[in-house]
Amino acid sequence: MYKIILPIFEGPLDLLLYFIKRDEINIYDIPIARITDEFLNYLKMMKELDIEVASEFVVMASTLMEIKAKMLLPIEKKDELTQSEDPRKELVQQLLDYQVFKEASQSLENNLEFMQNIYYRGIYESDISELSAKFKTYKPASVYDLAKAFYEIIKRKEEEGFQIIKIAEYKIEDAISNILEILTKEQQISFQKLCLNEKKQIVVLYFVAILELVKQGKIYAYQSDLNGDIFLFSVSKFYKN
Amino acid sequence: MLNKFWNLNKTIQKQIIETLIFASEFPISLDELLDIIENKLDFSGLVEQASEITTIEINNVEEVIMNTIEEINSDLQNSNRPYKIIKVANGYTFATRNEFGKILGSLPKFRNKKRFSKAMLETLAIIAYKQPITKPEIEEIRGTNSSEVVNTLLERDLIKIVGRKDTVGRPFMYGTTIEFLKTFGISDLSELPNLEEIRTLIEIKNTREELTLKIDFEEENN
Amino acid sequence: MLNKFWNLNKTIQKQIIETLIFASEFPISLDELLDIIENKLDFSGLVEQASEITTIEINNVEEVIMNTIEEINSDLQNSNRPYKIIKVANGYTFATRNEFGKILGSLPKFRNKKRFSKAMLETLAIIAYKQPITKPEIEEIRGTNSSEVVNTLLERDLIKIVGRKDTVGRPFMYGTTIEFLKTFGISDLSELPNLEEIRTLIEIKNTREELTLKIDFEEENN
Repeated sequence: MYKIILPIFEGPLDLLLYFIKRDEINIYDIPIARITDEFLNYLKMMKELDIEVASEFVVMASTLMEIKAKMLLPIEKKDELTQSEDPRKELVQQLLDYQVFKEASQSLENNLEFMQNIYYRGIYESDISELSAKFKTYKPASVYDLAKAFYEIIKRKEEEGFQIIKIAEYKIEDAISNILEILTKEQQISFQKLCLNEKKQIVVLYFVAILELVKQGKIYAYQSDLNGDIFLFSVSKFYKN
Repeated sequence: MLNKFWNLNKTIQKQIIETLIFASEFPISLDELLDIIENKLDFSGLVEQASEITTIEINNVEEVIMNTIEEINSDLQNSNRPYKIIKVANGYTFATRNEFGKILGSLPKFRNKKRFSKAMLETLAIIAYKQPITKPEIEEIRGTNSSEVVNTLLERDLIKIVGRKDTVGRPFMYGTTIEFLKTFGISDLSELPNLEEIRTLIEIKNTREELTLKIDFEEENN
Repeated sequence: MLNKFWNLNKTIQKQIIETLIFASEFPISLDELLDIIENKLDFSGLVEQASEITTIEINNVEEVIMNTIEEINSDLQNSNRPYKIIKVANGYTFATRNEFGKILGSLPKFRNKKRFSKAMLETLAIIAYKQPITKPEIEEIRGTNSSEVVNTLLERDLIKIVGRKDTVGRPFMYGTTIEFLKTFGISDLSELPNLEEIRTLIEIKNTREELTLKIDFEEENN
C-alpha cells in the first residue's frame, strides 16, 4: 500500500495559483481549457479519495467552464458581445489580488521567525500553582469575550432546564395570511379548529385577524348561536359557488 | 538526582530563574520553579559548564533556589533597578520598589482597565444583554450572590443605576455606561453580537482543520 | 517649559522611566511616557536634586527619552539581566533576550503557541491591510469559507470585533489587536510592507516568468 500526498490548498484560488506556478503558465493569458481540465481532475481525485469537496471548489469549476464556453465562441460573435471583453479578466484580477495577500502573509511569516525566541513579561500561565485559581481568571477582555461569557451562561442555563423566554414575534399579518391560505384549500374553517392546541396569545391574534379580514371584506364569518363555533368562508370562493 | 540545570554555571542558573519569574503571569511558586527547571526545560542551546555545584551534594534544592533569588535581588539592587522579586501568596513575582511604587500610585488607574475576573465578565455580559436589569434578576441567572461584583462594576464606571423596578422593594435597575462602550471599543449596544451570531462565532465545525491535520501528519511521516 | 522631572538626577530619571515601562500592562508609547512624567507624576516622595540637565536647553524631549531607554538597555545588558526593553505595538515593553526566550520556548506549553497555519497568516494579512473588514469581504479575497479561521484568530486575541458594517445583515467588521502587533514584532501597522509595492513586485515577477517562458519557447524552436 502506498500513500498519496495531497498538497493542501486554502481554496480554489490557491489551487489555481498552484497550477499556474507548476506549469509556468502566464497568468495574464491563462490557457483556460487546459486549466479547467486540471481543476476538474483534481476535484475528481478528491472525490475518489472520499475527501469532501468544499462548495467553493464546485462554484469555481462552473466559473471555469463558463469562461471556457465563452472563449469558444467564434470571434464575430464575441465582437457582438460588449466590446469583446476577455472573459478571463475578472478571474485574473481575483488571482492577482489573492497573490498580493499571499505574498504579504509570507512577510508576516518572516516576522514570526524573527520573534521566535522573544517572550513578553507575564506570558507564562501557571499550571500547578495553587495561586493560579485565584489569579488566573483575570484577563483582558474583548467584545468577543463578553459575548462568549453571555453565551456560556445561556448554555449553562439551558442545560439546567431553564427556559430562555423568547419574545415571540407573533404578527397579525402572519395570522391573516395563514387564514387566507387555509381558505384557498378548504371550503371553510372553524375558529375552534384554527385555534386547536394554540396558546392564548395566538387565539387572540386569530380573533383580531378575523375581525380585520371581515372588515376588509375578504371573508365571511358565521356563528350558529351566541356560544357556538365561528365558521369562516372566503368571499371570492363564496361568490364563485 | 541532579539534572542538567545544576550543571550550568551560577550566572546562567540565576538568569534562568529570573526569566521564569519574569515570564510568569502570576506569582510562581517554588514547586513550580523546581518542576520547570528540573523536568521541563531544554538547555541544549546553552553551553554546559560543570560548576563546583555538581561536586557538592545538594540536600535541599528549595533552599538553593531561595538563595539564588536572594542573589538576583542583590544584583537588581546593585544595578539600580527600580524593581525587585518579592514573595507574595506563596509565589515569587516582580514588584516595583516602594519609592517607585509610590510614583505609580499617583497615576490615575494606571492602564489596568481591561482586566476582568470571570465573575465580572459574566455579570457585565448579563447586564449588557439584559439591561435594564435588577440585582435579584442577575443573581437568578448567575445562581450566586452578585453584590460585590456589581459594586466593583459600578466603581469601575462600567455600569450605572438607570432607575427602579416597580416590584416589591423597588430594586435598582442597572445598565451599561459610555465607559463600557469605550472599554470594549464599540460605538453602541447594537454592535454587540446577538445570540444567533455568538452561536455561529463560537460553534463552528472543525472538519476542515481536522482534514488539514490528517494530511500534515502524513506528509511528516514521509 | 521644563518641569520637575527634568530637574531630577539622571539615575532617578532612568529609574522612573524603567518603572513606567515595567509596570505597564501594554507597550507604553513615547507620548504616554512624556505625558505621565511631565503632567501626571507626583515626585514629592523623591529627593529632588538639580542636575546639570536644567542648565541645558532640551530641544527634543522625545529624543532624550529614547536615549534614556537606550541607556537602560545597556545597564540591563551589563548587569546580566535576561530581558531587555523592545519597541513594539506603538510602544516600549520588556521582553526576554533571545537566548533565554529560546529556553522558555522549550516549555511544552509554548511548543504550539507560535505556530500559525497558512490560512491564519493569509487571513491576518488581509485583515491587517484592509481593516476594518467583514468576513464576506475576507472570503471574497481568499475565495474560500473563512469562518473557522476568523474564529481561531478571535480566540487567540489576534483580531477583534471593531463594529458593524451598514450593509445587509450588518456583518461584524474586524481589526487587528495589540496582541497581533506584539506577536509579529510590529511597532506600527505602517511598518508592514506597502501593498502597492508588493503588487508591483508580483507584476514584475509574473511578467518575468512570462518572459522566461517565451525565451524557452524560442529556444525550443531553434
